[in-house]
Amino acid sequence: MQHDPAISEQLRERFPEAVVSASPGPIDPWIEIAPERLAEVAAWLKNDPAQDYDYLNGLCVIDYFTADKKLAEAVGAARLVVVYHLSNLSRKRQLTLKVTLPRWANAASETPPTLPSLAALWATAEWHECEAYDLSGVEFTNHPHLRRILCPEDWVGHPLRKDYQMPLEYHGIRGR
Amino acid sequence: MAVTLNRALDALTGWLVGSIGDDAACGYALAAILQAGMLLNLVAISGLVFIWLERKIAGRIQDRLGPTRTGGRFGWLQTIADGLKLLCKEDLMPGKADWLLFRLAPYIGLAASLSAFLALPFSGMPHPFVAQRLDVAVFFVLAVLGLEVFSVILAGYSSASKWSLFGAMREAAQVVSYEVPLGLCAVTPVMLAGSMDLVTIGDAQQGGFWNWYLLHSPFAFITFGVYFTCATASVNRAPFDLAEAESELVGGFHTEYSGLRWSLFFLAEYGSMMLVSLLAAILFLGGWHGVLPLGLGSGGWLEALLGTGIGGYLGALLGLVLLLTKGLLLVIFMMWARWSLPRLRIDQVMTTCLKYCTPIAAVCFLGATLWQASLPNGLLLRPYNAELLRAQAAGPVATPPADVLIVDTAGGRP
Amino acid sequence: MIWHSFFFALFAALACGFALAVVLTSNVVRMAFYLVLSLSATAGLYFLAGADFVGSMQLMIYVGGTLVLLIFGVMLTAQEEFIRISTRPAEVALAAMVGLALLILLSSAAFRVPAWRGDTPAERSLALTPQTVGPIAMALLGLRVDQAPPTADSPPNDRPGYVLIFEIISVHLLVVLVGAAYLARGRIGANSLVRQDPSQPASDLDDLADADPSGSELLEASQTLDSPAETGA
Amino acid sequence: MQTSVEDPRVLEFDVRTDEMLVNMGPQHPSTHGVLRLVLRTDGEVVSEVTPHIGYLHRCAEKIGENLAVRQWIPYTDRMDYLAAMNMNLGWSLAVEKLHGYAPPERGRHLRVIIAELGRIASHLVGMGAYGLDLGSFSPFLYAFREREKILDLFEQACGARLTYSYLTPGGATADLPAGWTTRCLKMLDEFEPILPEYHTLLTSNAIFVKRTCKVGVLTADRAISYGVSGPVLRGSGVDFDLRRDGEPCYTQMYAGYDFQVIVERAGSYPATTGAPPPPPEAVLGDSWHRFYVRMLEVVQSISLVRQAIALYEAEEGLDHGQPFKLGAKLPVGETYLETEAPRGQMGFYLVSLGQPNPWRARARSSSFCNLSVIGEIGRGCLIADIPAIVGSLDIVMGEIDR
Repeated sequence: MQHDPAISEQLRERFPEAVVSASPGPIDPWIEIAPERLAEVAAWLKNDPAQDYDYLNGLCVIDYFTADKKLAEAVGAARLVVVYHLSNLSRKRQLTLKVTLPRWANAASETPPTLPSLAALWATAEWHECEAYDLSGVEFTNHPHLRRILCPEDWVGHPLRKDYQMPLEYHGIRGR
Repeated sequence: MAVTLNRALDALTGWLVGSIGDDAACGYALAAILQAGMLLNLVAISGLVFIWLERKIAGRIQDRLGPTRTGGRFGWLQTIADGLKLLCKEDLMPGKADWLLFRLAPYIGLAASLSAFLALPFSGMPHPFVAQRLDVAVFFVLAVLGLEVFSVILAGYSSASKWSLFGAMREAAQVVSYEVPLGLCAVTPVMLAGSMDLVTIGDAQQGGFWNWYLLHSPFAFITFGVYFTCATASVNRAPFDLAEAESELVGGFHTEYSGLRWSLFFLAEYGSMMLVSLLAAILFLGGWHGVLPLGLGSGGWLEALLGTGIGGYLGALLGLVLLLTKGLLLVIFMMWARWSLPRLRIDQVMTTCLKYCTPIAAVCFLGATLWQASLPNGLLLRPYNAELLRAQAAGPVATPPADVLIVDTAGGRP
Repeated sequence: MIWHSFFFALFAALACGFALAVVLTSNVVRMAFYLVLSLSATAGLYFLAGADFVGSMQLMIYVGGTLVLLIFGVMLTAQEEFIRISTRPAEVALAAMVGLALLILLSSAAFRVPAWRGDTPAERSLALTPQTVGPIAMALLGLRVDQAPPTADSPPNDRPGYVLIFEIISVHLLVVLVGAAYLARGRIGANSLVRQDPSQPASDLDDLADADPSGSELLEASQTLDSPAETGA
Repeated sequence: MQTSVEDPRVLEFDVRTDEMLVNMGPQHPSTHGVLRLVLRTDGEVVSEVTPHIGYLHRCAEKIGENLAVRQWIPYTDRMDYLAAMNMNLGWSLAVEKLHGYAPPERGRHLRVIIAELGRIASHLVGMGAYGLDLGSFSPFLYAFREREKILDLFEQACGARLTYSYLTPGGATADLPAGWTTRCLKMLDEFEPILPEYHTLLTSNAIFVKRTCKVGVLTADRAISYGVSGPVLRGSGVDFDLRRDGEPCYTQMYAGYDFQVIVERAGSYPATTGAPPPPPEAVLGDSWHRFYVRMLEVVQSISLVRQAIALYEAEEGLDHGQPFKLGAKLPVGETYLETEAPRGQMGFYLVSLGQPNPWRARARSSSFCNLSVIGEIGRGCLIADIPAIVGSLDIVMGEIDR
C-alpha cells in the first residue's frame, strides 16, 4: 500500500481550482480539496479507470479549535477538517483527501456546516458520515439517512467538538 | 395386571367393609388411581433422570464433567436442586398476556404427554402391564401426542410476545406436518402385526432380535430411521427444536415463562421423548422381548419353574425393564444428536418432512407390504384373518361390563 | 356402574359446559380453546362407550387437526391483540332458535331408539357392542366381512364395500385442498415487500424512533414493537 | 429510484400475511453483544433489517484526545476485546509510524507471535459462537477449551487474560518469560491435530452446510463498496490482506515470513491440511465462505507463530524494544495506519500538534463497516438466517460502538 506520488499533479491538472493545497509528507501525504468541488473530485477518483479508488477506508473530522492561548498558534484558525482515506485494492494505492469547513455555517444558531455526501459512491460513507455528523457535527447533504448513529437520537451537542460540554443531566442521569 | 389388582383391592375393601364384591367400584377407583399414579411417577422420575442424564451427556460430549456437586460425586440430586430453585422462583406473567391461557398452557402439554402413556403397554401377554389396553392403541398414542402442540400454540399466543408467537407458529406448522410421516411409519408395524393393539404388535416380535420388525425387511429398517427422525421432530428435539430456538427466538414459545410453569413444559417434553422412544421400541425393537429367546416370557422355563403366576409376573417385570432400557437408549441417542448437530432452518425442516420423510415413509410402507405379501405364509390378508373378523362381526363378543373400560382388564378384549 | 355413570356425567357436563363457554365468550382464541376442551370431553364420552376408534379419531382429526388449523388461522389473521367478537341480541335469538330446533330434533330421534328407552339396561347394550374397527377397515378396502361370504347363489360383488366412496371422498378432499391453496395464493410485487433502494430512508422505522425521542425510547419503542400482530404500513 | 408497479420481480406468496416489526436485541442471545436489529418480517421472511448501534458507545476517541498515547492503550483493549492484542498493536504501530521508529528484530518477532496467537484466539471465538448461533453447542466449548490455553500463554506473558495492554508504542511491556516459547509450541502441537474435529462438527457438517451456503451472499463489488475487510472481504473472493498489501511500516513486521493470503483463487483455496474442500452448494461470498476463511486463517496463523518463534529464538540480543516514555511529546504531524486485525482492517488515525496527547485520535473500526452490510445482505432472508449472517460477520460491539 503506497501513496501515489503523481496524484496531486494529476488532480491539479484535471481540477485546477479544486485543489487547495497538497502536502507531500513527511509521513502521509494529503491533498486538500475545496468543499464545493469534493463531489466531482471524488466521483472522478472513484470512476476514472486510471485512478479507481474503489475502497473508502473511512472518514473522520478533526476540530481545530482551542481556548488555550499557548496552543492557539499550533492549532491555527478555528476550522473543521474532514479527512477521507481512500484505497485502491487492486493497485495497492492509498490517498488522503482533506476538506476544510468552517466550524459552524452559522455560529449564532450553531447550524452545522454542510458537505456533499459520498454515500452514493462508496457505501462505506453512509455510516461513517452518520458518525461524523453525530460526533463532530458536519451535515452531509443528499445523505440517504443522516442520523445520530452512536449517540441517542435526542442527544444534544457533538462530543468530538473541542468545545463540547457534557450535559449536566440526561433524562435524570447525571452527566458530570 | 388390573384384574389382579382389582381383585386384590376388592378383597381389601371387602375385608374393610365386611362385604366382598358388592362395592367393586371402590376397588376400580383405587386401581385406576394406582395405575395413573404409577404412570405419573414414571414420567416424573424419568424426567428427573433425563434432565440429569442430559446434563451429564452434554458435559461428557463437551469435554466437561457436568453436574458434580449436588448429591455426591455424580451430581445425582442436581435436578432436584434445580426443581427446588424453580419452585422458589417468581411466577411471572407479562402484563398483556391472556392470563387464563397463559396459566393453563403448561398443564395442557403435561396432560397430553401423560395421557398418551395410558395406552402404552410395558409388557406382553399374558400379563400386559397397561393402564388401558386399547385395540387402537397406536392410533390413540399418536392422536394424544399430537395434542401437545396445543400447549405450545396457546403458550405462544397468550404470552403477548412476538418471539413466543414465532415459536408457536413454527411448532404448529412443524408438528402438524410431521404427524403425516410419523403415522405412515407407524402403519408399517401395524400392517405387519395385523393389529393396532400395541400388546399384539409387541408380542408378534417375540423370539429373538431377528423377529423384530426393524429387521423384517430393508424397508422396515428405513422406516424405523424415518420414524425416529419424525419422532424427534414431533417432540421438538434438536436438530428440530425450532419452536424454542434460543439463538433465533430467544426462548421461543416459553420466552415469557418462569419458575414451575416453565419446568412443566420441560417435563412434558421429556415425557414425550420417553413416549416416542418407548413407542419406537414397541413398534420396531421387539418391545419387552429380549434380544435372544431365553425363555423368560410366557411358556418359557421361568413359568415352568415358578408357575404361571409368579413366573409370569417375573417375566413381565423383566420385559418392563427391557422395554425401559430400549427406550432409554433411544432417548440417549436423541440427546447425543442434540449436542452434536446444528439446528435446521424452518424451511429445511418442512422440506425434510414433505419432500423426504413422507415419500420415503410411503414407499417403505408399500415395499414392506409387498415384501410381506411375497413371503411364504406371509400373505397380507390371510384367509383366517377374514374368518376371524367375520366371526367377530357376526356375534357379539363377550366384553366386560362398561365400567371396566375406565380401568380395563387384561385379556378382556379379544 | 357407579363410575360409569359418574364419568358419563362428568364428560357430558364438561362437553356441555365448554360448548356453552364457546358460545358465550367473546375472545376468539379462548373460544377455540373451549372448543378443544368440549371436543376432548366428547372423545371421552366415546371412550366411555367403548368406541375407542371413534374416540381416537375425534382426538386426531377434530382436536389435533382441525382445531390446530383453526387456532393457527386465528393467530395468523388476528388484527388486534386479542380479537373480540360481539354478538347482537337478534343474532343470539336466532342462534338460540336454531339450536333449540336442533336439540328437539336430536332428542326425539334419540328417544326413538328402542335400546335407549330403557327397555334394556344400558349396560347390556354396551356389553353387546360388537367390535367394529376391523370390519370397517376391511369394508374400506372393499371386503364386507359383516355380510355373508359370497356363495354360488349370490354374486361376489353384491356388497362391494366402501372402497369407491372412500376414494371419492379422498379425491374430493384433495380438490378442496388444492382449491383452497390456489385461492389463498396471492401475488404481490417484490417492491412492496423489499425496499429496493437502500438510499431510501427506512421511513416508518424512523417514525417509530422519532415519535418518541426520549431516554425511555428503547423501552417504549420495544413495547410498541412487542405488541403482537402489529400491522406494518 | 421509486417503486414501480411494473417491476419484473414479482414474488409469489402462498398466503399473504401482515408484516410485523420485531426487535432482535439489544438483549438477544445471538446478536453478539448489545446490537439491536429491527426486523420487518412477513411471516418468517425478513424484508428489512435496520441495525441500531451505540449501546456500548463511550466515545473512546474523545478520551484518546485527553490521554498520552501510551495511556490510550488500555482503551484500545476494550475496542475489540476478543483480540485486544491486535488492537494494542494497531495503535502502537500508528504511534511508531509517527515517530519513524521501528522496533528491534526480537521485538518484531515477538509482535508476530502475539498478534497471530491473538488472531487464533479471536477466530476460535468466532467459530465457536457461530456454531452456537446455528444451534450447535459443543463446538463452542471445544473452541473455548483451546482459547483458554492461548489465554494462559497471554497471562504468563503479561498477567491479563482479556485486556492485556501488552504491546505498546516502542515494543512490549515485557519480554516473554523463560520457557514460554516451549509451552507455546507444545500448545500448538496439541491444537493443530484437533482442527479436523471442528471441520467435522461444523465446516463439513451437512446441516451446517445447509444453513450457511447461499446465505447472506456478499459479492466482491458490494464488499469493496461497503468497505468490509478481513475474512468477510476475503470470503467474498477479494485477494487483499494488509499483512501482505499494507503499508511498509506494517508489512515489514511480516518480512521474511512465508504465508499466503487465504482467499479463493481460481476456484480453490490455498492447500491446507485437514480442511475439507468447499461443498458444491457454497457460493463465493456466502456465510460458509466467511467461516471457512477464518478456519483456514487459524492454520495459517499457527504456521506464522511457529516461524516467528523460530526467528525470535534465533535473535542474538535480548532487546525486545523499550516502551516510549509516558509523557514524551509527540512529533508534530499526522498519520493513518491500518493493520490486519482478526476482524478486518483496524485503522488508527493520529493527529499531533506536538503535545504528549494526540490532537485527534481516531479508530476506524472493521466491525463497523462489516456490520453495515447487514441491511443489504439480510434483506429477503429468513429469520433464522439473521443469526447465521450476523455470526458469519463476526462482529464485536465494543469495536463498533467504541
